Amino acid sequence: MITQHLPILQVIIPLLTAPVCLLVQDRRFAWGVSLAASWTAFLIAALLLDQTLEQGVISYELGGWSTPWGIEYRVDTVNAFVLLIVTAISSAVLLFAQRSVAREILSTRIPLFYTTFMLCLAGLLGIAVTGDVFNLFVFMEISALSSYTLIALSEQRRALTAAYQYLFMGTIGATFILIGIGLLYMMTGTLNMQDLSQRLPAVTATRTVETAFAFLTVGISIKLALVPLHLWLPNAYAYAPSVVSAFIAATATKVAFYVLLRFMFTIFGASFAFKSMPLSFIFMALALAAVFAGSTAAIFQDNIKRLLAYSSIAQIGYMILGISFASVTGLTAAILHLFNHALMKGALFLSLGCVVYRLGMANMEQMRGLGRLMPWTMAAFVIGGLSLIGVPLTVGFISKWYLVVGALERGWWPLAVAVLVASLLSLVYVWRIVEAAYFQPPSPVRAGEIREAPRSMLLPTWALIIANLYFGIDTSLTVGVASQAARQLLGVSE
Amino acid sequence: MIRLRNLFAVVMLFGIYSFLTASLFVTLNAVDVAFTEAAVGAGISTFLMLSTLALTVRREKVRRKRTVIPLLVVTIIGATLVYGTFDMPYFSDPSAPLHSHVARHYIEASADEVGVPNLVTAVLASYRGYDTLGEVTVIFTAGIGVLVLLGYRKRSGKS
Amino acid sequence: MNVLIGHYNYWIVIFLMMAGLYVVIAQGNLVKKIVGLNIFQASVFILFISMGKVEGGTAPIVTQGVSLYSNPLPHVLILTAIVVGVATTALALALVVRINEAYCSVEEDEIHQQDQSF
Amino acid sequence: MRPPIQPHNLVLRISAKMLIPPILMFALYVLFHGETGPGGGFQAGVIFAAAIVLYALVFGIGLARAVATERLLRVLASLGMLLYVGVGLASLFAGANFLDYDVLAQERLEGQHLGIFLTELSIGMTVSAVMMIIFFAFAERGVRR
Repeated sequence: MITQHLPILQVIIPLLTAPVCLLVQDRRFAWGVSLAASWTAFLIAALLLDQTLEQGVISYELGGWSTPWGIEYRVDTVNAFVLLIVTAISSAVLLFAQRSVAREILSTRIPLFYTTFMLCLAGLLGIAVTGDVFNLFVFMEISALSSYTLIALSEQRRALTAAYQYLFMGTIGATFILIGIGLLYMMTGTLNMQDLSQRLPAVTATRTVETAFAFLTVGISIKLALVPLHLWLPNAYAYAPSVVSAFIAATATKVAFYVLLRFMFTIFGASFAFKSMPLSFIFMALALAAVFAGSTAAIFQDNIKRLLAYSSIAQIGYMILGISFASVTGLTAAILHLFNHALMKGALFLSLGCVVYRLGMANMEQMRGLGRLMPWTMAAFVIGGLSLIGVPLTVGFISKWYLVVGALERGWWPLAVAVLVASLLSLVYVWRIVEAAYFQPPSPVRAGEIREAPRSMLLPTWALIIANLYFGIDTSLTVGVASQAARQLLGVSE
Repeated sequence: MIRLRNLFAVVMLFGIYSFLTASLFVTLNAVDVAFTEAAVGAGISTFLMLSTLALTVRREKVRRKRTVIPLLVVTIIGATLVYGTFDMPYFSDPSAPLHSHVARHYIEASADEVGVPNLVTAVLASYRGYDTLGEVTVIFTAGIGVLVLLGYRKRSGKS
Repeated sequence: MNVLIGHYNYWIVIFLMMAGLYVVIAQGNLVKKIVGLNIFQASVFILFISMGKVEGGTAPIVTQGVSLYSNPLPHVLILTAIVVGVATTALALALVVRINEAYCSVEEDEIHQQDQSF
Repeated sequence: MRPPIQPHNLVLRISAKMLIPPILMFALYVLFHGETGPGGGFQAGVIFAAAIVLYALVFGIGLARAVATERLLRVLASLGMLLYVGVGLASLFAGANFLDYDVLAQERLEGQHLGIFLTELSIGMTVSAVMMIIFFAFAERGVRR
């Protein structure tokens, strides 16, 4: 009986935790409850993925209203996969959070941190699971408002301006999405995604629908930090508390990417998006710009969190590149990279969190000699970095492999070359850190004081690193799910 | 408003704008929305902006600004939207598609299914009740956010 | 001519929307930007509400002897959107207060300068 | 924030005293009347908070804080959300989908009425509490400076 309610429980359990944390106002309790809720959500996501793989699409009618009248929750392979990665990251991050948060956030604010974190998680899950476009907007705003708050929780004053910049870009993006939703409603009279996809073909030739498509794409691109709308991202990631950077970097842009996939393929349909609109070309150009601009900017960063943030911009470029192929392989690569990049960035930001825990900040200067002082942390960072470059036996290799195959399938070999060249750029910025950590002596002042990070922080970091390696070797689960998801999105029968 | 340096006047003009919007909503038959817009736009938002001015500064500093690029961006976006209007159903046309599908069901069936005379309440609280839960959550989040940002100062100052 | 009469209200709304967006993009004062954002959003609300209007219809409250109502769905959506808007405004203003305390300024370029020199 | 108005300002004090009870009553009217006329939980919450804000402005924040304590407001805001989710979970336990009000009472329409009433109430609670939280946060920020 409970299994049929899984889609709603997925969102409600984290949502319920938020007011409970506020009521009790106890640090340890808030942490425990949040952790339990997050692990439960992870379990639910795994069950949902299993169900969708076996039975196909799950539909859940909220309030018992039949589909176009009420709000529907609709889970297929694509969003079940997204739910799984989001809950997995939040579970690892929360495990890490207890020690890290105590160091970086004022103790009186810690219960509020967990409240906000759970709201953010519920918002992201709500975006991923819903089948109604306006409901998507509402949950997008929940996750957005809570991310602004999470970033502003940091003690650095630049976090305030970063949150403010993010707030402005995010709100403009959300308003654009709202305009797009309004125009779609105007032409079809419905808000349900499934219903929209059936009613849209009758009116796709109209200029109003084209405008709606443009507004939705631009709005989501802001949330996704696609070049040239990425300006909010580096500061937001760099000045947020470490746990928040890890969580937001690994999930928020991924969910935004999912929203893009959903609108483009499920609602408008691939034929409209790529045949009536010159989207393939625009996306390819923007993706390449993102990959090269992001990687190049990353090379010149001194703040390591900022470096990783620019690298995230580049990675978003890879995902968009996958979409621009408009083929099953390309989409498989994009969805794979969504999952894999979440694993990499989660692990990398967590290991940086360990560094910040011991050293207070993470600039190039602090990294010197850390290879000997914090061997486990830096080993994790190096493996994560290798994965970012795309070395075989890591997840990064798998997604780049499919990307290259997708490009060659289309006969676009210069793109395949571009992907390889961009990997060299990421080698440069990862190497800079490795060099500082292993080949430079630590400054003698602190050599004695720095110890390895506590075990409760190393454990989740290494869990993600092991996932990076495991899914780099045994690809049956990820590739299987991703290719099935890609087929579902493109409407290709199996 | 763009040239105006006195921020107090800017905020008051915004309050008037909101109030006019609310009256416009009444003429468009959206009484519930008008009520809310009057309470929120002309009420809370304006009040909060005035409080912020009291806590920060009243006047904007004079400085040169680049205006060409923003103007260009805004013109392009506006032109796109105007382009989109040409295939829209005409204003207040009863046969437009948006009035015939889901909305018609609400008008025809809600008396039997929900039994509440105010259709807006019926849709808000029942048909789309889950959205409203989201709305409550958004407000709750904002409250937490303001608490995080502005609460706790005394204690943190001591520690 | 029909096009003009049928759509002029949307054009007015678009003009208002773009005026708000212009203030957000071009102005350097943080409070003014928030005002601009609110104008932008309020104008989007007008767009939604005006699409819900039905010629000869009344407010969507069921009464005896009336059969034509305005479309209630846009009203519901905008009620939610207004609440979302005020939540964002409150958070943005709280951020401005904190920024002013940290930087003693609410001008974007001054804050940027302080960050660079630091 | 400006300091509270001087205690000898008789006109303001008397008119505020006369105004606040009707405002509170009006908030309740708007809350319960949302089914038949314009209004509902959100508007009611805002009006209710406005009454308390008026009290705080005229009689001083300290006095208002004696009633609307930080703790109380937090509890109220959380309870509002919990009540809303609770209604949804109640229908879940009654064997229907989340937020399906039909099963909350014997009759279907009765259940709908009950569900709408409870959710409007929970919106009112959270909204009024959050509005007061925001007001006090801004106001006390000024006092402390």
